[in-house]
Amino acid sequence: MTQTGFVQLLDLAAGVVLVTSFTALWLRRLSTVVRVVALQGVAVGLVALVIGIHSHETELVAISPIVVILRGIVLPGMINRAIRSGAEHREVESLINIPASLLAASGLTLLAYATTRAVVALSPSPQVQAIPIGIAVGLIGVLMVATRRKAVLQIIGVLMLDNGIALVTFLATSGVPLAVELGIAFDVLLAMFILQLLTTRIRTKFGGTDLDQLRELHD
Amino acid sequence: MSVSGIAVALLQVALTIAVAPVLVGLMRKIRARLEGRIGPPISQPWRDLRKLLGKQRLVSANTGWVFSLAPLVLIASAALVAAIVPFLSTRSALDQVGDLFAVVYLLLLGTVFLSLAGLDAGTAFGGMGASRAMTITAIAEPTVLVAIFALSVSSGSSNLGAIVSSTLANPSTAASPQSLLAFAALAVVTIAETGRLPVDNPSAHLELTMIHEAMILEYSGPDLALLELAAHLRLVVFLGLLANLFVPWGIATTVQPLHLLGAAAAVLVKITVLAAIIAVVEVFIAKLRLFRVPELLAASFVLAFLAVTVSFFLA
Amino acid sequence: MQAGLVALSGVCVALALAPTVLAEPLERATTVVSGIADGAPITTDGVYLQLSGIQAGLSPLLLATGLAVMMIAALAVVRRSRVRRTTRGIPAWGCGRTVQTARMEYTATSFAEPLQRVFDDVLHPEIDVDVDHHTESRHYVQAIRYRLHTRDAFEHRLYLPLLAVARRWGDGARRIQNGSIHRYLAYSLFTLIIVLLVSR
Amino acid sequence: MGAVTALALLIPAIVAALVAIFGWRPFTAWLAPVSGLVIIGVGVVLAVHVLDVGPLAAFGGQLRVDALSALMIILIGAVATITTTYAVAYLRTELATGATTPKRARIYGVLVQLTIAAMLVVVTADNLGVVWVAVETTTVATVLLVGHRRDRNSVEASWKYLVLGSIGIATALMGTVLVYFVSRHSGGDPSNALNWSSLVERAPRLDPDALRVSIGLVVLGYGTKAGLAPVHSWLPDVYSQAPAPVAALMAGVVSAMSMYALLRFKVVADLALGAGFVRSLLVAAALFSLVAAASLMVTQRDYKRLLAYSSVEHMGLIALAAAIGSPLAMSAALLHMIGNGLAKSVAFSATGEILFLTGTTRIDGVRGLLRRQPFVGGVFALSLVALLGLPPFSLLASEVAIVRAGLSEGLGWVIAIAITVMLVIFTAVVVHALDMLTGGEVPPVSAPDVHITSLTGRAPFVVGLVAAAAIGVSIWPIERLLHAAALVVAR
Repeated sequence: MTQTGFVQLLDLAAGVVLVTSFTALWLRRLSTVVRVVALQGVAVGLVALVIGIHSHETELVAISPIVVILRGIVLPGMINRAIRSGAEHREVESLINIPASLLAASGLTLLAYATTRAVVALSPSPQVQAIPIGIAVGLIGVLMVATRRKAVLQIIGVLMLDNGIALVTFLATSGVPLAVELGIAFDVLLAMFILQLLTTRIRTKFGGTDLDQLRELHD
Repeated sequence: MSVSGIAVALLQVALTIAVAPVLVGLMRKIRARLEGRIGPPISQPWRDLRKLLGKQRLVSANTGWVFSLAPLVLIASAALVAAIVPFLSTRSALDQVGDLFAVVYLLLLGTVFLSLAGLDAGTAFGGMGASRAMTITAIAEPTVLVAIFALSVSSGSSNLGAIVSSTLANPSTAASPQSLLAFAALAVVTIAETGRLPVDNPSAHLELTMIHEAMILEYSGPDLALLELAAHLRLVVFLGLLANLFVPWGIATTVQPLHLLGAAAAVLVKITVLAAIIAVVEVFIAKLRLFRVPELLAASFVLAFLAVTVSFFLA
Repeated sequence: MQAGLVALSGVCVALALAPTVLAEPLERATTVVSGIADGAPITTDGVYLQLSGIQAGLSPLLLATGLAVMMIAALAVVRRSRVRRTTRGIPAWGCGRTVQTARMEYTATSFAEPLQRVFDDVLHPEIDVDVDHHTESRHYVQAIRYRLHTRDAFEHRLYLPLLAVARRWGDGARRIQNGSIHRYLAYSLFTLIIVLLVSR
Repeated sequence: MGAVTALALLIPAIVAALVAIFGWRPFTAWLAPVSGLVIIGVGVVLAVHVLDVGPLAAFGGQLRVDALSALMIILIGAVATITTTYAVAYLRTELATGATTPKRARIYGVLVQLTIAAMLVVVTADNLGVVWVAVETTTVATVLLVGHRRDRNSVEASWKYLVLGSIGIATALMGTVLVYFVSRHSGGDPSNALNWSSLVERAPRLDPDALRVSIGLVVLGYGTKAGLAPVHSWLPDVYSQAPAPVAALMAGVVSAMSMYALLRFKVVADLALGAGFVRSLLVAAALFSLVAAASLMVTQRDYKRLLAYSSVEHMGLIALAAAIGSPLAMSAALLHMIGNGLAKSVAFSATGEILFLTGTTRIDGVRGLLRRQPFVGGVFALSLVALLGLPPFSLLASEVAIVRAGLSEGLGWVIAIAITVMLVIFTAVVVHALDMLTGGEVPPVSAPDVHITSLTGRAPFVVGLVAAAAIGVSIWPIERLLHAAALVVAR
């Protein structure tokens, strides 16, 4: 694995992650958004693989397939099951229109680059220079959660946030200690499972997953 | 609290009790003369008192213990104040016992008990008199306090003896603006508290106008005597206070009998002059409407307040 | 029922006669707060009170005893000179109207009426008088009801407006927590952005 | 000693397993309070050991117990005992009235024990990543507990809790990862770069600018979980919809866990960045919390939400004390955490009983509580007295200490604002409480008149209040521990 090859592959994977987060904001149909996020999960796994191979960290290489399976297949599968169980139409509804959310996303990306300048300056290796992308993806995830009306889209937003953090973890410190890594993965899985469970409960109790109905608990 | 001190005090009380009715008799005589009447002899008040003491005591139906206690409290407070006020000597025995505030509040104690007694009988007149008296006292009280405060500030202490001796020591303060203003304020309050003409007509029994008389309407016999004597005593005490605080010359600064005699004469002259002035003034002015009195007392409060401000700035 | 009243007045009298009982603990309390304590404000030798600031003395004990002695003396004079027994229970003077009913007595309102009239532009009393005339002729009055109500200045001008402001503020603040999850997420997002900007 | 800490962690796990196997039966139900008492015992043993010997590492260096951890274990044990004892009576009433099924009661028992186990991991883990995982586990477990009642409102509350909680906790994870990155690049052994003890050693060598961003994220993340404004919005919904024992557990100690994690990070930040940065963040959060709590309590209509905002207020106070940072302020903060934990758990448990009695959570639906149910009314009143910071409870002592520390550290204006806002809160709570406790006509009782008469049912309330009062009167029993713990986190 030559150095330039590694840098190109790394930038490709990181680029894919960022682009997928923008397209997730841009798309209208729910099922394609899920597929895009699945692709993003796979890209994060690839980043882990590439870094693992390059810096000969067997532990990281071993983890990357788990990441790919978890973030690429298992979690999106859960989200799909949450969508399928609902009969309502599969359109993306949002508080702010698409161009505005894309504009906001780019603003957040700029913010991510601005705030992590000091972090990148600490040790400017190719992985570290890609950290702002991870944080940008995280912020875009938060934006998606904050602006989407449907429960399922909020789950996707949370998943994107976790993908962003996973990316930051692999780029910054080529993975946290194994115990912590597994703990985080397990917790994300659990959180996703409960979110999906709650979505079905909301559908049964409120008749639909539109979150504007959830306004009964107020002061 | 030497024995001689107590003796002087008792002498002072006896003297004032003896003088008070005679003084009122003199004031009535002066008014009569000015109004072209001969008027009753000067000793008439004493005769009235002796007559009343001999009369039967009648207590009306629904009166409580306040009714029978009030006369005693009134005469006791007046007499005690007479003992404290430095008529004869600046270093009287009771100098440390009561200061100016004690004197004022003893007199106030008397007024309060008198109005309570008025209410106690439960008659309409008693209530009316009491409520009017309290209205006037409520407005006059701040004036007294502020005026005294002005006096005690300039002399550095609120003890009567100290004030008198400080005025004696440097006579210029007697003529200073704050003591003049304080004198004027206290004069108005004296007229209000003792129920003289502009505020309340002492000799009138017309229900609409009377304040002091209404409160003692229910009393008879010895109680009435005590109340009358107390009223006279309060008048003398107020006049004595006015005289000695602002015109202290002639007061004895030691306790020898000779000096005391001279002091007694001096204070008698001063009080008689003041009483005469009041009597003459009473002939020429009419009684104020009840709700004009507060304006008069407000004016006196302003005078007292000026006295304090002046005493702070000039002192 | 009067036990409370008697107890409290008893305490007042006791304190009046011997204020120095409280002087010492009060002084210890004030010394804790620096800058206020200036030695013992009230010194006493049991009978006389000496104020440290101004050169004035007072002796409440002696004043009280003097008063009592004078009262007893007056009582003695009056009792000695009394010739006949006191007769009680005679009707009070009603200016010719012999039937004295309780309704003719002064009530608290009527007692305070002159004073209230003197201070009326401070108290702003609400007075309403309604007179029932006799049915036959308007000149004779059957009953007069005089009601006077003074509003408490502080409550009316200070506390009530304050409470109104608090209630309006509380109702306004309800919008913070109006139940919409998007509003809460907006809070989180903006706070995140602000923290990132602040800690750059 | 390592075995003792391991025991502390295993006990709740074993009890959880037993409840999972045998279900919520009388004998398994009573296991939970016993485990709480054992935890307190372990906490005391560890405290004594730590005070004599100093921090001890266990479980291969992964776990580290110092004075602060021991104090926290005792707090967790105390609140756990109170809430699980009440939970026995609570669930018995719910099972009796058919509000819940044995299956759900079993899940309830398991989840509560898992939460307690996770909290113990939070306070004993040395690796800050493990701390994060444990805090996340408490979130996940409590989300399911909040959904215990399965009605519309509790679903809405759980959804908001999980979404807002996930975002908050993810921010904290991002911050933790960046701290890990900064500490790996400051020299030293990369293997324990995320361990708190090693972080404290290498703090001066950490790069300030890079660390500032990560600490900002961490403070925001754990602040959300602790319920500091302006990211507190999930708290009132969750505390008002969760079953009373769960709300008591969460208000008492789960929010304190995030504050504990925040304090750990604050030590590192203060050494590396100086006190200014974290202090300004915490002061802002504290003032926000106090003002938000006051504004929302003034015209509050729901007594559970009233207590929830009281939690926001007390968390704000603890954040204020942490912001001041001096040893006195830190011991005040920890004492306040304990006082708040005890009083809050009793208060929320009492609301459970009030809900059974009156069937409504609205303040104007509850009248004459002291007359109708003297015990519950009395306990509720006393817990509010404690929360208002009146003697003899310990919250008064801690609040006075916070004020004194604030004044001596030159934060006079912050203290002034805080006190005025707390006055507003005091009046608001008193007004609402008096409506409930006294008051004239008694609305018709819709819920069945089931109330705790048994001694075991009443014990947790009394024990909680007595403990809070005992600490308030004389903090002798935990004074040395409190002082040592304060020194761990003070500047």
